[in-house]
Amino acid sequence: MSKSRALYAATGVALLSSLAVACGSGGGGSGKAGAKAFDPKDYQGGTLTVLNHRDQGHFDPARQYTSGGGKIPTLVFRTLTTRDHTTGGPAGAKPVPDLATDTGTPSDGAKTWTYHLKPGLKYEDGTPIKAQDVKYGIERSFAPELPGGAPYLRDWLIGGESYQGPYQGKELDSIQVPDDRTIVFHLRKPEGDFPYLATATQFAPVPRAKDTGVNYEKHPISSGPYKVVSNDQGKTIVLDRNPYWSKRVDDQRLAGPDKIVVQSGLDQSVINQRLAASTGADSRAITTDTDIDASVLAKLNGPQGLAKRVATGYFGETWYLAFNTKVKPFDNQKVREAISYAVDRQSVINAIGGTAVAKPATTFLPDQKAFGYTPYDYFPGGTAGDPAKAKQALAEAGYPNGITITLDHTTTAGTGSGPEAATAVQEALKKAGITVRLHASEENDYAEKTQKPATEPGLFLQSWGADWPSGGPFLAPVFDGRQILKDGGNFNASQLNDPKVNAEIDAINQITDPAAAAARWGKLDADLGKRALTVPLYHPIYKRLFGKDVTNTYVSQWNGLYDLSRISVK
Amino acid sequence: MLRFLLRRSVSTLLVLLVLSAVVFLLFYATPGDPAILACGKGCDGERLAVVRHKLGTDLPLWQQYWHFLQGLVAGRDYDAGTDVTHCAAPCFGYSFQTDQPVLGMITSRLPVDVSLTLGAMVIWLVVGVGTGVLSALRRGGITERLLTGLTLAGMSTPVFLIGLLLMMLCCSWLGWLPFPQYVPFGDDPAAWASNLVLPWLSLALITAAAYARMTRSSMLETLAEDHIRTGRAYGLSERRVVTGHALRGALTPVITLLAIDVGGMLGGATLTESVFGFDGLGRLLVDSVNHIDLPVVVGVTLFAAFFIVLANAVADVLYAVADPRVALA
Amino acid sequence: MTERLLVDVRDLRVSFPVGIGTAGTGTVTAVDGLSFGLRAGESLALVGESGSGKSTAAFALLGMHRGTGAEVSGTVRVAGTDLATATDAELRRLRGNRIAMVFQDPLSALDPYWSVGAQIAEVHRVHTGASRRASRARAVEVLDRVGIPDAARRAGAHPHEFSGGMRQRALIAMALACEPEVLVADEPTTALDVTVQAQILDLLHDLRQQTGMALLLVTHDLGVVAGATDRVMVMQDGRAVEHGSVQSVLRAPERPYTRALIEAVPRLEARRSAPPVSEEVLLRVEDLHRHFPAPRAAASAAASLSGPGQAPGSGEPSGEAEETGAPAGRPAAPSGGLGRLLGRRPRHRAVDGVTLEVRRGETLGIVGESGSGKTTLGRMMVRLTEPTSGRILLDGRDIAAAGERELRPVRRDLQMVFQDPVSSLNPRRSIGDSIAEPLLAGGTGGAAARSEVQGLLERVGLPAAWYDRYPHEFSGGQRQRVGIARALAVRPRLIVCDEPVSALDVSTQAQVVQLLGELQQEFGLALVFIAHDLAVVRQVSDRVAVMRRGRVVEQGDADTVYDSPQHPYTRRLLAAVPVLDPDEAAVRRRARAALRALDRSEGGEEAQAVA
Amino acid sequence: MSETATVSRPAAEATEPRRRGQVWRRLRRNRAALAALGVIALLVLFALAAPLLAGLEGQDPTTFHNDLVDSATGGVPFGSFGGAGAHHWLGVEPGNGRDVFARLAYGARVSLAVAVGATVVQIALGTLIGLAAGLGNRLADTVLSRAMDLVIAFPELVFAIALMAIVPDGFPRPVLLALVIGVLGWGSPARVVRAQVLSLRGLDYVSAARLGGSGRWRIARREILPGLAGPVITFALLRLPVNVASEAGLSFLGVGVRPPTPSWGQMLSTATTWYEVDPAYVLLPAGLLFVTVLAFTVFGDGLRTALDPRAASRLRVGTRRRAKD
Repeated sequence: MSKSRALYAATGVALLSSLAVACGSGGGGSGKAGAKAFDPKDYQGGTLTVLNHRDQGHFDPARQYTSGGGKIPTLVFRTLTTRDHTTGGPAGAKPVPDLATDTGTPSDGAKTWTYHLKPGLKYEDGTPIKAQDVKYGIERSFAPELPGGAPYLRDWLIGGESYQGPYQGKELDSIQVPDDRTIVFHLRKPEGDFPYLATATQFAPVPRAKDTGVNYEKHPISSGPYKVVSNDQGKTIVLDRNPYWSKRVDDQRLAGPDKIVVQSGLDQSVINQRLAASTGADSRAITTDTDIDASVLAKLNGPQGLAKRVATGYFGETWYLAFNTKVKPFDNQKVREAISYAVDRQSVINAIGGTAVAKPATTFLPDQKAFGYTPYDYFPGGTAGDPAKAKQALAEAGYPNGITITLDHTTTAGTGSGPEAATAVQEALKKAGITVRLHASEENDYAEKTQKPATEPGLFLQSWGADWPSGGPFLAPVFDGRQILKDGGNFNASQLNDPKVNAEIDAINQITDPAAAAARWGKLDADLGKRALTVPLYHPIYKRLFGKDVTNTYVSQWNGLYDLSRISVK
Repeated sequence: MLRFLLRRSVSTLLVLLVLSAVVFLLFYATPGDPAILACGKGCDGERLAVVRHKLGTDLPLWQQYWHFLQGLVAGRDYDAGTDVTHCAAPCFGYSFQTDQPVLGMITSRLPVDVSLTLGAMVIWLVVGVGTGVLSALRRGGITERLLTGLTLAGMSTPVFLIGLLLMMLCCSWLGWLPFPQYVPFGDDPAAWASNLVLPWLSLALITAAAYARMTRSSMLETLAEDHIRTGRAYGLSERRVVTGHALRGALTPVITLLAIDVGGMLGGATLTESVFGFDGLGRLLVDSVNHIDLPVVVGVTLFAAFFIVLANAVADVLYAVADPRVALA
Repeated sequence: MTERLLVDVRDLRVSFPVGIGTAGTGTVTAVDGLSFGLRAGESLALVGESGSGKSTAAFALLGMHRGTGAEVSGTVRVAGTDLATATDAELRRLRGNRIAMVFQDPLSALDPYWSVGAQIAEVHRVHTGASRRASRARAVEVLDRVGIPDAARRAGAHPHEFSGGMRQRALIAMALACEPEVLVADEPTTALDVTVQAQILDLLHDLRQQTGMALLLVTHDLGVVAGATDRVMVMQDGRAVEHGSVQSVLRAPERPYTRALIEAVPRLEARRSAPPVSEEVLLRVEDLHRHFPAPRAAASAAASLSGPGQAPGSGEPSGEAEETGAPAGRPAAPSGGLGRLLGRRPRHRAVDGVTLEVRRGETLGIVGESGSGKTTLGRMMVRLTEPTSGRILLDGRDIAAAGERELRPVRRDLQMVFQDPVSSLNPRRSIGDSIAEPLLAGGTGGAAARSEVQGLLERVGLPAAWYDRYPHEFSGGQRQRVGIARALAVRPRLIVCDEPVSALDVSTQAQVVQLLGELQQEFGLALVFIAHDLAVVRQVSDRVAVMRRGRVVEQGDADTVYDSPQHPYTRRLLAAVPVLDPDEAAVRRRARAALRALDRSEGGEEAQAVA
Repeated sequence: MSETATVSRPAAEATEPRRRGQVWRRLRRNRAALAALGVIALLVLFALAAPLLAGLEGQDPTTFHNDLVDSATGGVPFGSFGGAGAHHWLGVEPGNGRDVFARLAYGARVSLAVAVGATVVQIALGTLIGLAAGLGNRLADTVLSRAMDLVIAFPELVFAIALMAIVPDGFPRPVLLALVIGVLGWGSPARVVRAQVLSLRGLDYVSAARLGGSGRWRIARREILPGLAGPVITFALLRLPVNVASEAGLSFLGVGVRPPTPSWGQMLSTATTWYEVDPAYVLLPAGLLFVTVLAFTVFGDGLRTALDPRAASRLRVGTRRRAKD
């Protein structure tokens, strides 16, 4: 389950993860050539600075949302599996073993998963990592005191829905540890995607003796190449080498820089200015969360050679107009179709930064193979919208003289759910005789409101990103009628509850072959598309600047972030 | 003096008390439930209740307020479920968002505002008072007109505007200075200063205009006073009259204004911080308002108000020190 | 070298540009062809009403007009230096060194931020180049010379810690610091009480005798002249109209203007010639008290600019402030209202147990120096100020504690004429409206009120057609007439006149006093006439009460009080009153010296109230 | 902070005779103030005639022109100076191609209306509360004075942000802005009014009215209120530019008016990302904002000088007279 980046950005919950089709940037002899042509030994040392807009948030493995991917957590928390860091290509979307010897052995029709730990793993204090610690780490994430993690563990593990964490003295029996290096998970139903889930930080080991509850994040015990030296409330985090980590026990991470300093809370334009200027320490800086803005785009091909310092990536994410079919007139498919025809995707894309950072979307699934992308465009409006067809549909719907509707959006500027995008939609619909009133909310308020069926508006801007590169987590939360959550946290905005759709989702979940599953997901998406339950607007393109002395940069397409574990600074 | 301090302390406390109550009330009305935000996705009723209880938002408003006051005076214990944390007085509580102690969040950002304020202060004092004195002495001349025009222009420029333009000019077009980022003084004093030049300038130029104006009118007023005439009538040189007699009287109101301005800025220079992307108290406040992070909002507001009220008291003391006619009672 | 003129002024002309902001739209000639000379040891008084150019002329002696935009022509030579051609440096060497000036308002003339001694020492140092220590010693020396007790300690005090008289002494000490040849005193006693005025004038006289310096005294008060200078020059509209020895000018004035001036000076001997009045008591105050919180001086730029602690509407505290050391005129702003909860400040007893009565149709004069509580008493009589305790009986009914509603019926009986002709009229209402206000408030119709007011205007000597004019179009005397008309509008039985003429020129004073007398006869009014000027009070009063520090020290029939004063304070007051006869003035000066010697032997110079 | 300190000096010279004609004559001699008045008139005209002017240009403030911006570079307008030309006099907005001239004109309406509204609220509240404090009994005065101190001690911007955030979106934003800025800013006008009332209340002509039997409200209405006009008008005029800047600041921070309603502050806020590639888009609203604030400041200043010419006449030596002279 995952959702709008913008919405969660503010809550400080770390972002999703997803597919990878790593496309190298052009930077300093790295990029396309991938890891092979690059000798990290030449680039050991130095300090890497990360300039970020959003806070790192809770630096507790139990409280991170899924893996945090290539961001900071993967440098400190090793998990049972991880995404493939070693390659930048589409193969990067594959889960690979990390702490475990393999990506897991399914049994009982994918309802039981068994893992064995590699030998010789140690924490930053030299004590050995045990399977019990992995179990304890997962148990912690059930504690209500440590909220923030993804709900998959609660939904999948037997007894997970009622387990309240280890602090009340209870263990979760569906995780068994027969010996120090073996861990077995018992699931309620078959989950072929379990190896993907095992990349989440909840699967990082936590030594029970060092657990300080809510204060653990001040000094989490590292199992990765770096340890936390200081953590100023997620604003500034300083990482130093973990002396008990070596490449011998980790084939995924290169850990080039000696030291990594993360500065958060910076203004996005400031980040871009600094990276463009790339002077002093900023020449060894990157950002993991700020896309280039107009000022950079416009001088990309200028004399500064900025074009060489941009890393581009595609993250599985879709921004769309969400309909609540329980609210008139959006219960009328013809109205939804009219809006689909009328939308001007070019305007929306311009509103968030132009063709360099987004491409128009007509399908709900991202246009990447791993998701099972199946092209379709049932209500073609071109890039500028088709007001005539829209008017026609509207007339068919019984509104020959136009209609007035309300569009909800957030107050956060520059995002796909922000006022600019909303205004772009408003303008386009105006041409089709649809008068749009805008209703803005502060983004936390917006999240709360749109995620509760009782308060959900009829039409609003929304996005969905993948927790891992597979069609399941992309479609199920949005279209599975059993996932309509009354108390909040609902992402099935259309409130579709079609037994046939539900059954199809269950059926695909049993497939353990990713390719076969992807084809079925694509088919399901294409079927759903005919119902005009959403108006897909665009898929984002991630373009990020990095300092001139940074090498081996590429944007992970699992989550659209730089992979810090392979980066080097001159 | 002692009585003044006592009286001032009590009234300061009262002001802060009312202020905190107003802030509590105000944010109680804010839409959005901090518990849902803190709890994350897929948070069901039971877990939500636990989080609410942990945050204390399940209690009625007055109880929340009472606990807050208790924490301030005597410290309070936080039961985080996993363990009990004692937050020693003065306890502003823990952030809903990050679970960090509010006091720590505030003190960690304070250096930014202190750096901003003090550096800017030096500039605006020199520029402002200098301009004011000069235009008072050159009264009626072309210099004065020019200075008055500049002063009015300075006063008319919103701080974010001048910051923006300065950055555009110095960093982007001319490339004279790096794009400002805050470097702690302890890390690298030179970098600290060079990064702060533009924020200082934009804060200072605007404030300097107000000071120039004030100094000028206060200087003119003092120059028109009878004792200045006395000085002239007794053969004191113009320089002596100005520096020895007029300036002192003219600067007394400036000193009090200075205390108040500095007090206000220490509590957060929101717009300046915003323009330059500095992470000071102002931004902390704006962020926490956006995130309905009540403990942080209350904490920063009280801190800011405390500076202002304190500055008022300091202004009074300075006034009394500067002006022998004034006694503190 | 007595032949040489120390000060030689020939055909002096001073004119000021008029118009604000841009260059002059015209000029006003303040001094027009003035000539006079002054030798060592000589003394000359420049006398004239306000606007006669006397101060302007005095300032010209120090070259003070240089750089102000004023045009100065003619020659002014001081101690051999031609001020027109002197360089700035020469001018500076002259000022304070060879010619020194004493100003009208000693509080504002001293720098409030510096100690008195330091200011005097600075002047000495600038001119002599003496060491800091030597200048300091000189400052103490001259302070002692002008009669500041404990001068060595007092030199370290700031001006606000001095009483008015002591400040003027300090200023004179500053003038003496470099032993100048010429002393210019510009209205040196105008801001002072009569007893202090006498001391200062005596001091100037003594100093001139001892040092042999020349004295130029600028004053509006002919009475002051008699005892202070040898020669007098009367000025009118920038010109000298009469010039001669004090004896000849005062005894046999040649010009009608001079004569008018002299006649207008109230004389202590002038008695009231009015028919005896009834014994029936109209208003009686018994053991009346009014206490104010002592002025608080914590100023705060941030806090409210005018604290509620200042009793608004009481004229007295500002006068009082001067005596107790708080700077009058500066906003003394208390901060933190909570402070009031934390203990009471000491109380100042403005009126401290006064008992007296006003009879039907009579004039009761109340005299006293500033801070004596006379204004507060007057305001309590008409219930503008609430008494702290005591009784006010109007026709036997106590109105001391009456609320505004209960007071309404008696408001019409008790009216007041105020001192300041500027602030007593609303600048935004026509004078007719201001006079008609009580009628309109009382329910009289607009047309009826208008004709009634027009009648009143004519009665006080103003054209009825001026109904619609605004106060700024009137002179001080005319405004005071308007104020009287307003008081009369409701046909009161008692009018309290609080210093009704003290802000007016002498010639106008007499007219207003006369008008009041006429109206009293015509309307059968009882008047309470409050003034610091003993002569004026005697002129108008049937009975007199003398106030000092909130108490009535002596009261009785006017002639009795004036002719055979019982209380020593009354005696001292009377002795201090200046007289027009130079010989008489000399006699009185000796009498005062004797009285002072007596006081000193009794310990402490009482009149010099020290903070 | 500083603006409160510089304007809160009470006009104690209320007793000085002052005629409208005189003030106007003084004002007329102040060329800068006259020029400022002219600029203000132009600005008001610009705002009032926004639909007309936009119509004249053939544009409106909301229509997108995707063809006029280069999407590949994030939406930089084609052409120089932000795409200015015959059809779009001042160019188009980057990103969406809306007409800058039309938006500036419509934005002027918002900026001026909000500033004027806020000033009216501030002055109305301030006058009411200041009057009540100045004329009320001791308790009322103490309570209200403390309230003034409190309001002035409020970190204003913060409260504005908070208030703007908690009011639901249905409420018209410009009205809300004016109310919020107004409600947070009554402290200093109240102080000025109270001080003025206290000084007026102590004047003899008020005492005379009391003696004449006028009731409290009659006195307040007929004797006190007219005396407040001068200082209050001056205060309002000097406050206006501050409020223009406040509106711009709040919109700059993103809590002001909502798109598509144009506002200068909001345009500036968007412009921050464009200043390197489309400086015109920064300079136009910035210049307009600057000129507006400057014009109001200069005019307010001129009016204050015209109302209080003492400072000008005071310097002359020897002509200053005391009441007793």
